[in-house]
Amino acid sequence: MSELFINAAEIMAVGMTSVIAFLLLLIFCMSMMAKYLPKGATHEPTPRSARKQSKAGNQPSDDTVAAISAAVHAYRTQRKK
Amino acid sequence: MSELFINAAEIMAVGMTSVIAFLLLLIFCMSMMAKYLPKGATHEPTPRSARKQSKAGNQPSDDTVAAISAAVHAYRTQRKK
Amino acid sequence: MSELFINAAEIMAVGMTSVIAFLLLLIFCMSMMAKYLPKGATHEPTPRSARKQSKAGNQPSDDTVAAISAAVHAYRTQRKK
Amino acid sequence: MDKLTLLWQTTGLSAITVGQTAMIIVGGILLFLAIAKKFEPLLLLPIGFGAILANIPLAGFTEAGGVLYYVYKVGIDTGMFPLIIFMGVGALTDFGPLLANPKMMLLGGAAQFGIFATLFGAIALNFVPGIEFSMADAAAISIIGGADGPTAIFLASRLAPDLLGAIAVAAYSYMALVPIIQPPIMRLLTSESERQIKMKQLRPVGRREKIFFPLAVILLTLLLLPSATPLVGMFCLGNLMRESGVVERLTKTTQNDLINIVTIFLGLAVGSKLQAEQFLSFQTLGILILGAIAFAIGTASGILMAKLMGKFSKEPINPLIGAAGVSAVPMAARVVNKVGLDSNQSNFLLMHAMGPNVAGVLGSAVAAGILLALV
Amino acid sequence: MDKLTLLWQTTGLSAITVGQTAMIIVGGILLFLAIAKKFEPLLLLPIGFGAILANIPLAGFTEAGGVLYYVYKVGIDTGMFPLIIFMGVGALTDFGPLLANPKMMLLGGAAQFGIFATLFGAIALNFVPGIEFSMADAAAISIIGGADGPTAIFLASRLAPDLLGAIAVAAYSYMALVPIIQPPIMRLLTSESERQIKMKQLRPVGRREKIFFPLAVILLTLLLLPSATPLVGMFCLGNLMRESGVVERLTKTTQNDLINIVTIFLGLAVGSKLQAEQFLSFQTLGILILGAIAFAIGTASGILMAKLMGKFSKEPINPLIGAAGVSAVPMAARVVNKVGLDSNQSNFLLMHAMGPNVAGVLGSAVAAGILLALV
Amino acid sequence: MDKLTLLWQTTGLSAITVGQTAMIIVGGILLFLAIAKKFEPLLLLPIGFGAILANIPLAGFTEAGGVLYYVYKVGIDTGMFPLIIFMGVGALTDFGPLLANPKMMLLGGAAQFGIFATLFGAIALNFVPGIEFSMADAAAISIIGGADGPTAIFLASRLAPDLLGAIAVAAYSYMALVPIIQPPIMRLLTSESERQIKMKQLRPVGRREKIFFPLAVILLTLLLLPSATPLVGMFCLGNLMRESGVVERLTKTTQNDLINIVTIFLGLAVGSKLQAEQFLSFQTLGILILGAIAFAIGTASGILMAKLMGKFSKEPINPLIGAAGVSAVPMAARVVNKVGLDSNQSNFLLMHAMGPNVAGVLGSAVAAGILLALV
Ligand code: NA
Ligand code: NA
Ligand code: NA
Repeated sequence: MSELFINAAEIMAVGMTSVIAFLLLLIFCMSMMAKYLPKGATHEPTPRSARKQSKAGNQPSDDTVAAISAAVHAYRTQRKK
Repeated sequence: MSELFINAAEIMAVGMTSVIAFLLLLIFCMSMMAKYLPKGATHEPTPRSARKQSKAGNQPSDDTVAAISAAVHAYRTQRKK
Repeated sequence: MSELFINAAEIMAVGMTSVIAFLLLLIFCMSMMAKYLPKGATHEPTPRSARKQSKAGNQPSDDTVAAISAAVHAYRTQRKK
Repeated sequence: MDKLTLLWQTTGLSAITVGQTAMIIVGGILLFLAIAKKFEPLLLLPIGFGAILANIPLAGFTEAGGVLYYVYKVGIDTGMFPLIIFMGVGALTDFGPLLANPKMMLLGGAAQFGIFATLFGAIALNFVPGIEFSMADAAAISIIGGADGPTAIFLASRLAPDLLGAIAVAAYSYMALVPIIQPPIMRLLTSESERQIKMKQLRPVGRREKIFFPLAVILLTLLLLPSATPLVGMFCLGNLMRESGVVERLTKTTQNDLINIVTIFLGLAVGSKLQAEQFLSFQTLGILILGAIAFAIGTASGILMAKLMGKFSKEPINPLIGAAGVSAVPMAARVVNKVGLDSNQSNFLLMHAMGPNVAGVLGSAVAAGILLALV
Repeated sequence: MDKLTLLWQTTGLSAITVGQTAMIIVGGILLFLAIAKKFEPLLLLPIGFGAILANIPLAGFTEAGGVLYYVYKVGIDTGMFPLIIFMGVGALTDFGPLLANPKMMLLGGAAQFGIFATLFGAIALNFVPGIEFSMADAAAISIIGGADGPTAIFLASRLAPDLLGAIAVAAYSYMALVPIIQPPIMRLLTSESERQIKMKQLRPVGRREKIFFPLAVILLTLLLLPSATPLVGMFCLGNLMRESGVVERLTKTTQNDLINIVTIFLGLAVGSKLQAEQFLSFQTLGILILGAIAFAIGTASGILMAKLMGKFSKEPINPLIGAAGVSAVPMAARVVNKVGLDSNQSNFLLMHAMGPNVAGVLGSAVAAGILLALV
Repeated sequence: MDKLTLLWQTTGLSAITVGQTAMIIVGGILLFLAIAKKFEPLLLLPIGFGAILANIPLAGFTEAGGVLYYVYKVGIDTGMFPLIIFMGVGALTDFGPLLANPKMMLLGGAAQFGIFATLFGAIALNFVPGIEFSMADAAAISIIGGADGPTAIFLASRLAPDLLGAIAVAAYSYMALVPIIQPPIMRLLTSESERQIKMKQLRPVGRREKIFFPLAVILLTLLLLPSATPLVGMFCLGNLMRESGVVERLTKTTQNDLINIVTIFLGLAVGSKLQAEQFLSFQTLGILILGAIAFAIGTASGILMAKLMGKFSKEPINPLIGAAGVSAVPMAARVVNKVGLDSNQSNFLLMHAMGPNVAGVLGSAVAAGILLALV
């Protein structure tokens, strides 16, 4: 029982240290990457799907825009007559 | 053989009675629900997907509406000039 | 070893002949089909989905069109007042 | 020469049996019905194609290690495929019209008499020499009268796997034939004036009632008829996802891609049961005949119940809507609407028929549970 | 009379136990939380419904041959379902805010102290008579402090399958309760002026960094902590698919239909573990209490680490963002934002909190790997 | 100190072998090709990632109970994954251009000579000391010349599972390299004036022909070559669903989510076969060389057949389109179009090349069936 207790303390110590050590290493890698990776454009991947899901009302889809321009154009033409 | 026959008749009687009894109970539950459930708005769930699938032409989607208003607004503004 | 070798040559001969023979039969079937199948309209299946995926800007979807006409109509009505 | 003989022996031509040829033709007929006649194509196309694959000589589709073997083992032996489809059907079903008029539930119950009468009939057929149906066989066959594909497949996979192919084919075929089978029965049992009866418009149903309904159904079922809970439970889960409104992404997937994927493989697996030894028998003929009878009795008892209820009801009830109690959603309700319009151009019965129609789905799932418990 | 007795014995009413009744009520409560309170409905709705199904008497959902039995065997026993969900989460996660400020990773690490402290606490609880947690039990319970559903389910399925139901329910419930649990702790440990600290805007992050990040993570993990690679690996695969930009159709399916399908069945399988014998015990109470403690300690250690880092950092760090280190993406980050706004109407911490938030997901996957290696 | 040693022994660093390191680098190279070079990324990304996971020391991904173990067992051992993909490919294939000009089928046949010549070559290589291919190995390798991923994976899983990883990688790599491998061969075997030949516009093809085509293919296959029916059958099912027009929702799911889900796991399962012991061998080198030869011979024989057919045909035939007979849809057809445009700016061969291109898919499935029957 008290062995289990000591064991738990040990895991707590070793575990927490490992997590932090691991993440520190990862931070180091990330800093290296930020420094040495050739900078491409800060291009956003935004897959189409994601874009569609976002409810950003001001970003109507391509074919909506096409439809609109067609409609407005048609309407304008019609009014001219 | 004729035992099977009697058995079948029994299942027919018991089965049909059970179905009707079960459904009567369900009708009772439904009536109770209709009576005692606090009435919320008779709001239709219509998930977005369902709405999209239905060909109800008079229910354009939210971002179509947004696009339209933007287009019409833009057009109107432009004409004023 | 040299038996394996002969075996391989055999498979090569038989296999290639079979492929060609099979496809010749299929060509025969296709010619028969082209000749004797009653000609329906050369209707393209184009499932809805495929149509939607294609980025054909000039084919806005049905409810976009409906939305547009509604919007333009509404706008026109409003201007008349 | 020896080699050529060996080569010949690898061809299908050398090995195909008369039975396999016949079953491949049956598969072709199912494809024809699905494609040219649009008979329940979502199921009959994969079933027909599966029947062809299952009867290819030397290819071993249905033997251990074959594609159809795995699909059947994973999807039907376990019962998962019909249950997943049933969840999808639940997610697609709107119980609004039924909740607006709960009494319609009785029509969905009465129509199940087709099932139980046919069970009796199937056993009675045993007096005919050459036919020998066990009680389990008879129960599996009679469920065709429930006019519900996944229920029929689920019950057959439990009670009579050997008959599954014929039962599923009969069930889907008769469901597709609803517009042909039902109208004569409807006209026979109703008078012109009855068919013209207009019904009161349905009240709107609140969201809470719709959410509590699947919960009430599963609770009643688990208390009274636990053997029906696999079917009813999955159905209620689908319906609860739909009506709760909080898991829209799950509902959408259930209604679309999940049900589609499972439908393809369910069809193939059912087709794999269309093998000569099992299908080309007197039994299949018996199944087809009994299925038609089950359907007809179900339709009739629905109509008669509607007439009976009309006698005691304050509100007028058009007896035609009883025919929709067999389920076959939404085909049966559409047929009711059409027959109604034939008698009265301004009488739209569609929404009134949807109540008994969805009740029929529940009714046959409950009947299947009873059969599982009693047989 | 005899027949009626037999019939009665087929009903659920005759066979239901008090435990089953209680668990069906628990299932109902979970449904209530999911639907009415919108507590993580995507998981709690199927879990709640699964709990009801699993406790239906005579229906055998969780016995060999039952639906939930198969779903559990296929999805949880193998570990596949939580891993597929984790792949989907990876495909939905944007590491941009973390890459813009890598130090935030430490906050996602510090918050895992909740896990290890609770492990210790669970073992300490063994001094209380009547409670007896093995080290594996304690580890599985403590992972609730990781505030990550799939990680908790995966670890519990490896270390303590009997506790899986309670652990998963606790994990998802506390994740839903983040807006209630965290703010008091946040206010307790920070001063008004600390909460008003504005942070520097994040730099934009290049596409290359985003692609290399999942690769760097999997490489470090495989070199140092191979036991974490199932979770971390599937997560990185999802994230690499997302950021590579060359497999959009796979990414889209992973983010949507695949994750949705698996979520439904994962929920049902978890629900199948909510059985009376296992759930209605002193242990469950212990799990609920320890889970809450784990959560609170995680939140606190995240905040304290943020305060510590603020002391040594040139750039100002608002200690509130430390609370997001527990993960519970994106709820915890939103709570940070809200608490921040309460103190300063023009201080938007959302993006700054997203860094520790996604770091927390990685952090708890790493912690799970360590537990798997050491326990 | 003792504890630290134990801790060290749980790291990957302590256990990783040279072979695993090399294979992780191979996985990285595949990811590079997929992401930076866009080489068939839909497959090579999951394959590359799978290769990394499979070679993680101590993690047991490919051992009983590991994720990749299950995925391989369920998807490849059974043959299901490549067959489902093939169904999806069928649902995506339009046979219109082939039906408009059935003779093009011969080009898709001739290009399969690459397969059979390589089979012979692989056995001939056995004269080289150190290489020892069985007939099954040789057959599995030669199918690379078919330029069709699922066919190659299916055949390799039946005949030489140990070589599956290398074969799949070679197949997809060469398919991605079509724009580099084929043009020199095309230029070598054709004169400038031949490349400028304009072909007659294709006639439109009726819907009925398109529906009957998959049926005719499966009937011929089952009669003559039943061993090809798993591949050809699933392909025809997909194509029939597409062309029948009555099961659009199934077709859409097959073309999208179903094929996407399976692709991810197929890639991972293939990657799991990229293990040091099997991949880092002389054999892999042999596979890569033989694969390239198979590809080149296939291309050449397609072109030569086209030249031969041109001699006997009333209508002019541009010999370039023979190169598309290897399949690699639609890449090979696009390459034909490009090389054609280089010689004549107004000669668009794309649609003419699609005929041999889709014929090549059928041709290699048929060849695979023959190999299964004869080897
Ligand atoms: Na029914
Ligand atoms: Na966490
Ligand atoms: Na090919």
